[in-house]
Amino acid sequence: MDKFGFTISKGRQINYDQNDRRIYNYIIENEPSFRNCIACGGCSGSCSAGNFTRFSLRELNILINRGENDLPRTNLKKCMLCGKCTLICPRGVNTRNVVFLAKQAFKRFDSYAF
Amino acid sequence: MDNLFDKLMEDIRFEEGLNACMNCGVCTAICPAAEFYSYDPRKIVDIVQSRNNELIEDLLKSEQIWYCGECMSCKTRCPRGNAPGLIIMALRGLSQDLGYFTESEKGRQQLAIKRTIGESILNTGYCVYIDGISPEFHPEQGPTWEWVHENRVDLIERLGGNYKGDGPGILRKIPQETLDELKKIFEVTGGLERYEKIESYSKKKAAEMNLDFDEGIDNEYFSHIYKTNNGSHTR
Amino acid sequence: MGKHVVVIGAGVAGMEAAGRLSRNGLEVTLLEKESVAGGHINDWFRLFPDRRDSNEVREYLINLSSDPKIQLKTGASVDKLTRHGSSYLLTTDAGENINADAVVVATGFSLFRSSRKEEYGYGIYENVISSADLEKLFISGEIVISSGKAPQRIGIVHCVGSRDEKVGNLYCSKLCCVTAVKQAIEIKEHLPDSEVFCFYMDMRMGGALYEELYREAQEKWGVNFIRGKVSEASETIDGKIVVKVEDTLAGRPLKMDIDMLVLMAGMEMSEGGSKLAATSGLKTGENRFFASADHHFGSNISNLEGVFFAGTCIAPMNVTETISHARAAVTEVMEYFSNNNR
Amino acid sequence: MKNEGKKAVWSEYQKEIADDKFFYVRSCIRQNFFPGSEVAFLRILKEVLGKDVYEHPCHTTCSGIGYHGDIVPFETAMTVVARQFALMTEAGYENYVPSCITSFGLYTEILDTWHHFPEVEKKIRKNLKEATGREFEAPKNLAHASDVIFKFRKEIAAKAKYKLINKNTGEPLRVVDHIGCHYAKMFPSKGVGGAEYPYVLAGMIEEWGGQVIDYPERRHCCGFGFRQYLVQANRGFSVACSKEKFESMQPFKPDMIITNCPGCPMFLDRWQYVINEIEGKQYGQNGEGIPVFTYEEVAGLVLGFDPWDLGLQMHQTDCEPVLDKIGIEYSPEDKYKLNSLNHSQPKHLVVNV
Repeated sequence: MDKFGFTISKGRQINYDQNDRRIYNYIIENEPSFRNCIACGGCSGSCSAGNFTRFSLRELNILINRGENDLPRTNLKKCMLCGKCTLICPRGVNTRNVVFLAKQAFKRFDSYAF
Repeated sequence: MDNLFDKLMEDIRFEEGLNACMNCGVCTAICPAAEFYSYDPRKIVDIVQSRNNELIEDLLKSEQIWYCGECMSCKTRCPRGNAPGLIIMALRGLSQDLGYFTESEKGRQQLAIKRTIGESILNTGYCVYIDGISPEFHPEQGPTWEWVHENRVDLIERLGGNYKGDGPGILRKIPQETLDELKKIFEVTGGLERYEKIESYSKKKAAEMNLDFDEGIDNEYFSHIYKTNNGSHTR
Repeated sequence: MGKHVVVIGAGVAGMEAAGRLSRNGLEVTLLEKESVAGGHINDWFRLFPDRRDSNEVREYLINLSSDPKIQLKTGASVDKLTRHGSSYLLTTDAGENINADAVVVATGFSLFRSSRKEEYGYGIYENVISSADLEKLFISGEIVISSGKAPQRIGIVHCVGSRDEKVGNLYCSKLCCVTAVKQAIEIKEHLPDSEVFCFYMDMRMGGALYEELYREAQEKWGVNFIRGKVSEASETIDGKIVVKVEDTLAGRPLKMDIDMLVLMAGMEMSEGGSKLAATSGLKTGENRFFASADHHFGSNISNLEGVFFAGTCIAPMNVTETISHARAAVTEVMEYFSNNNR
Repeated sequence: MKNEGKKAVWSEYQKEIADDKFFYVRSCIRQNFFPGSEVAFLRILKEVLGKDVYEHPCHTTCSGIGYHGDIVPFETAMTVVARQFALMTEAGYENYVPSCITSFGLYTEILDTWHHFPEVEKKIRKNLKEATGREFEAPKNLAHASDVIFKFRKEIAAKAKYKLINKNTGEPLRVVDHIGCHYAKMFPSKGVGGAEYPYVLAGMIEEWGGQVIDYPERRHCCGFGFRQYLVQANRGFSVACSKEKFESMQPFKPDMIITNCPGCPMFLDRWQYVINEIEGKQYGQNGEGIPVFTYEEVAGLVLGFDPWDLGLQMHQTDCEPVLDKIGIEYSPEDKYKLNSLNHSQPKHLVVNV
């Protein structure tokens, strides 16, 4: 840094080949309906927590699927488990259980568990 | 308040560069800037096509519009014939016209480009001229460049150049009459006006930021904008 | 009646039309540029949405069009179509002249030539293939890449040559999304341990049982769907394909190594159709397909009296729609003759 | 990789390139960083091929770096370019050959704009007349200098002293080609071979005996990005782009890189040094780095020009490994020789002695 006045930027692409997909795999093993998400946004549109915070279950589903676990790890806490999303999901995803399982999975696989 | 979308439409590159976007992301997928900056050209096009004045104003004041490297890889691929790179150029132009560029760290850098490249064009007739590419400002050029720079008179002669000489040839002196013509072109076409706007808005911003502001590159404000990177651009 | 109809093209539409015309007592000449009848269906292994054997449909069509009143001429394409009084004279590329009281144009579609999307490297990178190539692999019963091994990770690119100004096709080809899902499932049937990724812009599953198939692909087969148009493919030193796409739902660019990339080639006006349009005066529309007289109630009717359209020569259609459209063309022909006889 | 597929693509992008009577326009960056290349271009065209090339002493920058640094408005850039066209017209030439890719891209963009918006061209004509009193004709033929060398690649091969072949193994050298983004990405039909598989450099490599290396990040930008390099705070992005390319090409063991853009060879050359300084990583074989050349430097070497006449001593990444592989004769002690009075050497070499 001192010599040149800058450091070499790191890429921010989703590197699917290197990402950790254990969280995702744990969820689909125990809640197969998680696979049926079509990212319609019905869940996040109706989300009580999403009204006040940057919480989106749709986004969380996608990120966990891709093994991009950093945001979901912290964001999961914002869910109040009210279950509105479960009522709305057109693909019958048991979203409440997905959140439970995701929390479990982070505890199980993650050294930075909450 | 002005309708910013209409103002953008006055730029021919914007008119050329924006057709209906379907958010396919082909531009972002190939964009070198999206790979290293928190930047998504798809979203920029989407904001612009929303014609939402507030969102466009935010954009003009944002860091985002300054991440693009104008490589135009996006233009090659867009299935709707859009050119996000050209849209960015229009946004940057308007941001400078309205003085919004000083609201962002990356935008403020326009003064550095004006002071280096911009003044070089009018003073030498070259975008860059070897005398100004100093090893102090360009340590990344490496030790060989130090030698080149130090020995430029002899080296350019040895290679068959015409350093500061008359007539044609490499690094020749551009005649004063030619420089006068360039300056006149800048005057007639709004180039000088752009330069002056960059200067005056920057001066205002420097005062706001409590930084010394002077001509040339040896002052607090220049040094600040040239070197500052708050590290929040690549998240 | 003794009327004679020439049907140009012996694919699904042409065979269906010929069969129905002969059942109505008409003499039919069925022209086919290839050496056998059947059209694209000959190259397809199974059909969506129920993955039935394509041979079943082909056999139905062959039975239907095997009638003494139908004369099938293969290896014959039409060079010229000119009106003579109330009938038409067709000249084939072999120089044969055929008279027709009415003509059914069933020239079908061509699959988009995938090499035209240069950035995907079809014809350059070994393991980039088209949807049609994959069907051949299904027929052969073995899905392998250039190394002779089975692919572990397969990518499927939607909208290749469709919805794309760069190749001059603004329209949606309509069948590629469901084909992608069908093929993804078939890959998983062959290679249960493989991972399959569909890269799509929109999932256009607007047909009977299509959406259900999409859901099955997710639920039962674990096919992954990533929303983003693939920007480019390239080849690594060990023959893998690197795909660059934006995961638009995550809002970030995504890069992935893939063993085999399958391009969902769209549908275009066939070459034979374009040639016929140029020599006959039949009108074409913006998308280069033949232009019907009316989008809603005249889709079989052309700008030339006595010349009718059947099937995908006017727009992308699936087999079900093609068969219906061909039957509708026959209705138009019958009505044309009965009006003219009055 | 199937070469026939590429040939099919190349055949779709045939570009008309003038044969003689060129109006040559210099590049700002190349005059500073690769003066030997422009000297070599003129030497090859005039002395080796016997062509008429004219350089007007009063031509200037096209203002392209300012334009893409967004400090120069489009209208200004168009009028500066119109002045260059006027010089060509006044000198009686019609075939415009810029040495710079940014310029080439800008000219292409301007001509395309004028084609679609004739009222803009009218306005620029008025601007130019008002500012300088000059009038112009648009070029009849616009070709980048690398297009011209591409056109004469066979003539150059016929007069070649060396081939891009490893003299010890007899194998062709493995050459990475890097095309400047603005060569064809904006207007694929204006580049030899199009945007996806440009043939302009690949054609030279093939003709001169080398083997073209295609690697995953071949089409990626070098990272110049105008403001991204021009301002120190942004250079981390610039170097990261080149790093991505090096990482991607490294498994293919390239012997050299050849480029047709002014900035790219400088960045691909310097960033190897910077990456090594910051991360201790040296690319290339045996820790030697991957030598980077302009197309004129390669043409000159093939024709037997002295490496130090070509200016290869200005490279940060040493070019000698390639010279040795080909078997090019050169005098190591003359590398930094300037004249009888100046015996200086780059500092890092002096320290090592």
